[in-house]
Amino acid sequence: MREGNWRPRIVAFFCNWCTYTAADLAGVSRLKYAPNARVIRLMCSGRLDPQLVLAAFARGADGVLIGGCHPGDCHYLEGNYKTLRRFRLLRRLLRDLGIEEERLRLEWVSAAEGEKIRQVVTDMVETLRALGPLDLPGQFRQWDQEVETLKAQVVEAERLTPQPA
Amino acid sequence: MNPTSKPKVAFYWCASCGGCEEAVVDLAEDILNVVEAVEIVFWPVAMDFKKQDLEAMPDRAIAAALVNGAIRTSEQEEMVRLLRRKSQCLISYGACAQLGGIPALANQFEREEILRYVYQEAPSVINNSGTYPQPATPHNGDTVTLPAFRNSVRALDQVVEVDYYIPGCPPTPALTKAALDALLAGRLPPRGTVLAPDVALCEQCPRLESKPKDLSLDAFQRPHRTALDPEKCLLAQGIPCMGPATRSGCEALCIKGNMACTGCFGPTSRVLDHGAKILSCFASALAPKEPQGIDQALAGLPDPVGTFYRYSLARSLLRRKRGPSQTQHFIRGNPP
Amino acid sequence: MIATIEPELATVCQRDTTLETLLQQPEGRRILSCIQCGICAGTCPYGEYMDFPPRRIISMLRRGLMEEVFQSDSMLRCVACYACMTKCPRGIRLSDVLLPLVKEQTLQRAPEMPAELQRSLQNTLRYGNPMGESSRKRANWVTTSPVPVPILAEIRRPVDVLWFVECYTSYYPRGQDNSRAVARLFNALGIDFAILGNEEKCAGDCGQLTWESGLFETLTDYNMEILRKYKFNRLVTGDTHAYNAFRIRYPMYGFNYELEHTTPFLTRHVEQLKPRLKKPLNVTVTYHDACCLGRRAGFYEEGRTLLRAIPGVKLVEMVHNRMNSLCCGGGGGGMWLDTYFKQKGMDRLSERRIKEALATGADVLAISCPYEVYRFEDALKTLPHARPMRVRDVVELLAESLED
Amino acid sequence: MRTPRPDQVRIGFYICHCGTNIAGALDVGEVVNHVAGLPGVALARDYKYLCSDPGQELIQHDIRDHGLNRIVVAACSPLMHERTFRRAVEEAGLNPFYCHMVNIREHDAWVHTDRQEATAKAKALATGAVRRVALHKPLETKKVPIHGEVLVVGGGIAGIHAALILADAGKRVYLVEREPTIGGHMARFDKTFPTLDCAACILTPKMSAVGAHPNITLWTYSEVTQVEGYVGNFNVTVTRKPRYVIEDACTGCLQCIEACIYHDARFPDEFNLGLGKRKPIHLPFPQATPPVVLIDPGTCIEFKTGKCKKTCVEACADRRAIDFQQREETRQIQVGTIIIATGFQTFDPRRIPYYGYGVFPTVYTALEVERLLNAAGPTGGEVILRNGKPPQRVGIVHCVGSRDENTNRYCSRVCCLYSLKLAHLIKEHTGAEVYNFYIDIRTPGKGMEEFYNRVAEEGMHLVRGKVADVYPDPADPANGRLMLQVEDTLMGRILKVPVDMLVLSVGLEPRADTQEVRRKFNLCCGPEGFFLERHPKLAPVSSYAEGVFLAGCCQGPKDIPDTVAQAGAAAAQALALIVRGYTEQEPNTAYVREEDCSGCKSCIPLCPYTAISLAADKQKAFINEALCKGCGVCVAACPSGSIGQNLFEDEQLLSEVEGVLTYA
Repeated sequence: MREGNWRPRIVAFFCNWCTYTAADLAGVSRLKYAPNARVIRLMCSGRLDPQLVLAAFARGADGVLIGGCHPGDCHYLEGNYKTLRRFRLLRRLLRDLGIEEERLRLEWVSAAEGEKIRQVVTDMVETLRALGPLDLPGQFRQWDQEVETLKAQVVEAERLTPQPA
Repeated sequence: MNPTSKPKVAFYWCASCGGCEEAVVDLAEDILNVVEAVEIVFWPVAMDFKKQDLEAMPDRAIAAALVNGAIRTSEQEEMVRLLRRKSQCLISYGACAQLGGIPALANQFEREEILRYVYQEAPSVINNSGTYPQPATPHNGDTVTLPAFRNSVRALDQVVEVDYYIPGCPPTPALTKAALDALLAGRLPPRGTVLAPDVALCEQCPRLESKPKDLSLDAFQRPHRTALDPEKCLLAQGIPCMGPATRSGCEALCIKGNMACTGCFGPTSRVLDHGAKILSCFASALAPKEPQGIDQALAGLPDPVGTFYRYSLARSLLRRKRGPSQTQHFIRGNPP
Repeated sequence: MIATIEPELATVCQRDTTLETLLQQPEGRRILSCIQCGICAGTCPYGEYMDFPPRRIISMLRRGLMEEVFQSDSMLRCVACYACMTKCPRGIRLSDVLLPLVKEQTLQRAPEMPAELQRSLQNTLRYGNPMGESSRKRANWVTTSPVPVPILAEIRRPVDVLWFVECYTSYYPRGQDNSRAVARLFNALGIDFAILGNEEKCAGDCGQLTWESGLFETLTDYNMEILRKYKFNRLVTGDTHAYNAFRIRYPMYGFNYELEHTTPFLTRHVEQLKPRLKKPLNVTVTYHDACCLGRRAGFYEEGRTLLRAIPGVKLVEMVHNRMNSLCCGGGGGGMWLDTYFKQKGMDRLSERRIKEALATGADVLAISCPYEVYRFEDALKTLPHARPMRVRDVVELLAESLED
Repeated sequence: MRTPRPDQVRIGFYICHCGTNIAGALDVGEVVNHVAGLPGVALARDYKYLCSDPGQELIQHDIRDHGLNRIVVAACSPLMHERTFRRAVEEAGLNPFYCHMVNIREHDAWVHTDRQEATAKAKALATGAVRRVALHKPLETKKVPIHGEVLVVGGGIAGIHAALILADAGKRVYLVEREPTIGGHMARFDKTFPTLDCAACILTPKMSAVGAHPNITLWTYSEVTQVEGYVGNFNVTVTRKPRYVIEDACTGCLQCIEACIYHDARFPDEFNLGLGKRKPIHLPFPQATPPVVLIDPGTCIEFKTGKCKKTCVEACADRRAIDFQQREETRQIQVGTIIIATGFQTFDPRRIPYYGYGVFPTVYTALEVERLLNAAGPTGGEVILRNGKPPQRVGIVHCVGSRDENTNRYCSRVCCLYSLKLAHLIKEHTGAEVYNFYIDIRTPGKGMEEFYNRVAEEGMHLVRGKVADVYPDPADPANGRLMLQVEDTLMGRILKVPVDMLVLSVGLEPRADTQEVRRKFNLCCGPEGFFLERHPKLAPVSSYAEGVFLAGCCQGPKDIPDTVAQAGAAAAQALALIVRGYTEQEPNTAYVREEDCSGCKSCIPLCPYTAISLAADKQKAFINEALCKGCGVCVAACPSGSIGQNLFEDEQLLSEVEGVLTYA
């Protein structure tokens, strides 16, 4: 992160057949959009293990974008429905853990919808800007500070106390 | 106490219900064998030891320290650090030490909320003077201190390094004995191992046969509102059973009691986040395809965090509820 | 009514084609294929001053709205530089066919013709030259020639080359310089040549282009009759407009002689000439491509070849050269419309061209069309310039270098 | 093949300038410097064109000279060049799956304007890839055998041409056509531009060739109802609609039509777009292939009342071809590849009400005019208006339903030329004054500009301007004369042009059921709704479904020469697959770690390909590699983390997530 100039970080999990291809199309069409999304290619959005979503947040993502084929269009028949179901539950779970639902977004983007990539990414960046940084790594450090302070004191005390024979 | 040649063992109890201590006792006759084989040098719940006794020991003097309970206070931190220093092998005993356990569900709430509730708002409390526990209170010209109540509940290994884990709420006597036997025999697996089978519970489940191969759920059921078939896979009855995502080794005791697995053994070694995994499994098995139907089916899971992270919230990837920032004040609380 | 067209294009259009019948002709079909790209208007030196540049004329023609075009004096601004025709992607013979027909109709409807132009056309009809000089003095310049210039009526024998001198080179003093030079060069090369002398009349090119069809017919008939009186192998002229008339239109009136302009003619003899060009001129020269010789007839390199043959000549190019050359503004009647153009607030094309010539830093502006001497020398008088510049016909420079 | 331990990972990182495509948008050197400092990276380089031979050789030399065992290439989309680099890596002796690509062109350089941001993004993506590739495993590509049969869907000129090429190559072809005859749109055309040869003259020989070809199974009046399987092994269900005439028994003698109880043809004739009439039993047009009549149960008396004298059956006599009991039938076939040639539909000009189609009887679509011009058409080739008179003035409006944000944004490509063709033909047939109203005249293609020239020179009125209003001519309302109001934009004048006939040059559109077909065959559609090709330049006939190729106007508007060329290309691609005999599949299959599996069966119902079963003896899940398509749904859902997926392992993805987040 560049100092004093926070930019939302998005990890985007795109399915190979529709959304990833749409992002390629956006490129080929030279559409311009916000540079905040880091795309990770999956064969199907159905491969997206919720653990990866949580890991992305835990490792510093401000938002996670999932892109899959439109309902009925899944290259693997129904993978996107599985994604949708997990997504619905995961959003609730995140909400209950104090993470704004908007930080996790699921979009159906077909291979032809390069323009939609532009819209979705740009819109999501705006949403995240309004929400502000999630910065879980920072939050973890802050939470652990109470432990770290004590740890330092213990270490210091042990240094001063000669070890029993 | 005269030093002996027997390996020295310590037990300690942090934020827990006491069930783990009970489990040790539950070893029944086997406890005698253990006592025979080891020298118990520290066990505050059962025997009279003081912190100074521990401090007086040379570092790594204890062969194995079994710690149960999660870490919530500065005192617990201090004690486990001390134990860590004095022990060759630190064993996390039970779900709370391993995963945060039930106490870690408190991580869904801000410390302040908890204190306010416990000392003021709970229906049974009358506290007109608004007295709250303070880390340090002047008393008769002296200062009386209390351990600091931490912002988060932590698993043991989030505070000190842990060598082995014995899972369970509580661990079964069989697992405990097997672990202690291995310890005494020096037959220990690589450090960091959970001393239970690394396979999900279904493998041991007596109802596995009854689970259909084409499970598709229209809804989740609340167990207390459902007449449960004592023979049939609970998940197949719409009961959120954590068995498929939970490490086995418990002998499926809950299932045998017609009760769904709640996940106390934690996930397998391949899983980073217990809750996320079972969430994925459950959600994938739903039948509806459109948001409304999906939400309806999921209405039977009113508390996803409490269900999926009943024992493992402290060890989850997100660790706790992200709350408002006024917690800052408490985090800076002085240690005793 | 229209005259003719290049022999190879004779089928494109009939002699008696009018605007009414044009679209039924092969050339009319080309006009229908116009894609309205506007390159004609874009390349026209006076395009920005025209209400109806060629593209719009075609558009109006196809919609049957030509009367509006005739009401405008737009077409008088055409200097027949052939730029539009040369660049037309559809190959429409604008300057040859369509524009003259429009000009004719425009002039017929014009409430009054610019006086200068009217006088020139009247002079040409009455005296056979636009200056209104006596036709009996046409061959007077011959007496000033350092070499003998035979006149056909006098020598009464067939010659190889009939040299068609034309008006400007017969009457105007600077034009006579050109004629004397040609005579010297012919003499030096041992050409068997003769002129028509006082029998010659204007070939009529500009009259045709500004469209006085009666005048043009009169001149053509007259000149053809004279030519038929004599025997010669080829007709050579130093006047690009006469050359144009003979090349493009006279064939329709029975003209089938071999025809050459002096510049390519001399270029054909350049190797023979070279040893005689002894006197180094030590000048930098830039060459102006005359519209009728360059764009219209494709002789771009010949003038340059002759210049290179002269010792001490360094050749430099103007920004617009060869096919892209800028017109001097004298064609299509422009020679007699300077006052009119000025009234309309249009800049003079000769001045536009001279600026380019001056920018080359050349000492001499070489030309190959007799109109240009006057136009460019006048422009040099009105345009301030630090370095002196002379305007010389290529033949004058050749003669200058010729050993005595 | 070397399989180094993770601690021996030596990663080579390569970033491609792609000329200025990438290097112009981000700081390539900065990315190299950043990646060079990452753990495991032995070498980091940039190069002008990595996909070039020298670029690939550079990587190959480095693998040998520097002992590299992992390669990361930051360049274009992996969908473009992943195979190129994997092959290069393999040639250098490394397992190809030790190579990973980072997409910094389509996903970065081309879509961002801030150089610093684009550079930062490239660093992040590269870091993800470097982290990920360290955990890659050697894998082998899976080879799957291919069935030699081909299914061609659609019997227009594209399908016909593709089918004939494949059949001539000795392959069995199933040609399925929805209509009772093949021929498609082309069969309705009168003449074809730019050569003006008669459409039937060039089409019907090909149609008969299809009908007679021993290698072609022609199923008309049929539809593909289900497609299962994948490249090389498609299981296709074809439904054959009843035509109430037994195809094998009918000789095409047409005596039944003659004998029909209806003395006169009185029902709108589909083939002539309702401009002509037919009987309940009919042949769509004389050269219909197969030459088999059919009965329209909607108009046949026997079907409506059951009390017809069945004179048709009498006429058919002992050929006994007529069968009122015929039912819909289904056929199952197995094919290796599929060619989609489902064509287009013409724009319905009712959607632009101000042109008065369907309101004023003198307004026609271009396709209707084709039928009027055709000697075999309803008027015997006379251009006669519905009022029985030939037109003296005709207006042709170009771009109806094309280049218009209100209807279709794209250019339909063929309308300029067919409008010019119709102008020529109408003038030829009637001597009428013909006005073409155009936005731009677009005539690309061989001989097309010359054709435009020719028609222009014939004296067609070409008016640049789009007709804005059509209303009855106030001067002559009785005769159906229409007034067209248009700005001649080249002159800046409003023209009012009276015409007797208005022809609407309707654009080409995706067929109404495109979405249904797309789902059936797992295709993608472009923004305009036509089937999307894999790459507009490099894979113009490949679809996004492996083994399914596109031919003709279902992929986008095109003229007959291009359609035929594309059909040939699709046939060649299909043939290339069949001749090779197998396809290579990405080794991205999922697998169960047996010792970890609890046999919970959660994964089994999730697999769309029934690739997962429970090994009865062990009570463990088992994934049939041949059936697995590599979607990874089961991997994500396995509650105990016991299913892995090649190329998409949990730890690889997790490392990638961490990697892309380490740099912002």
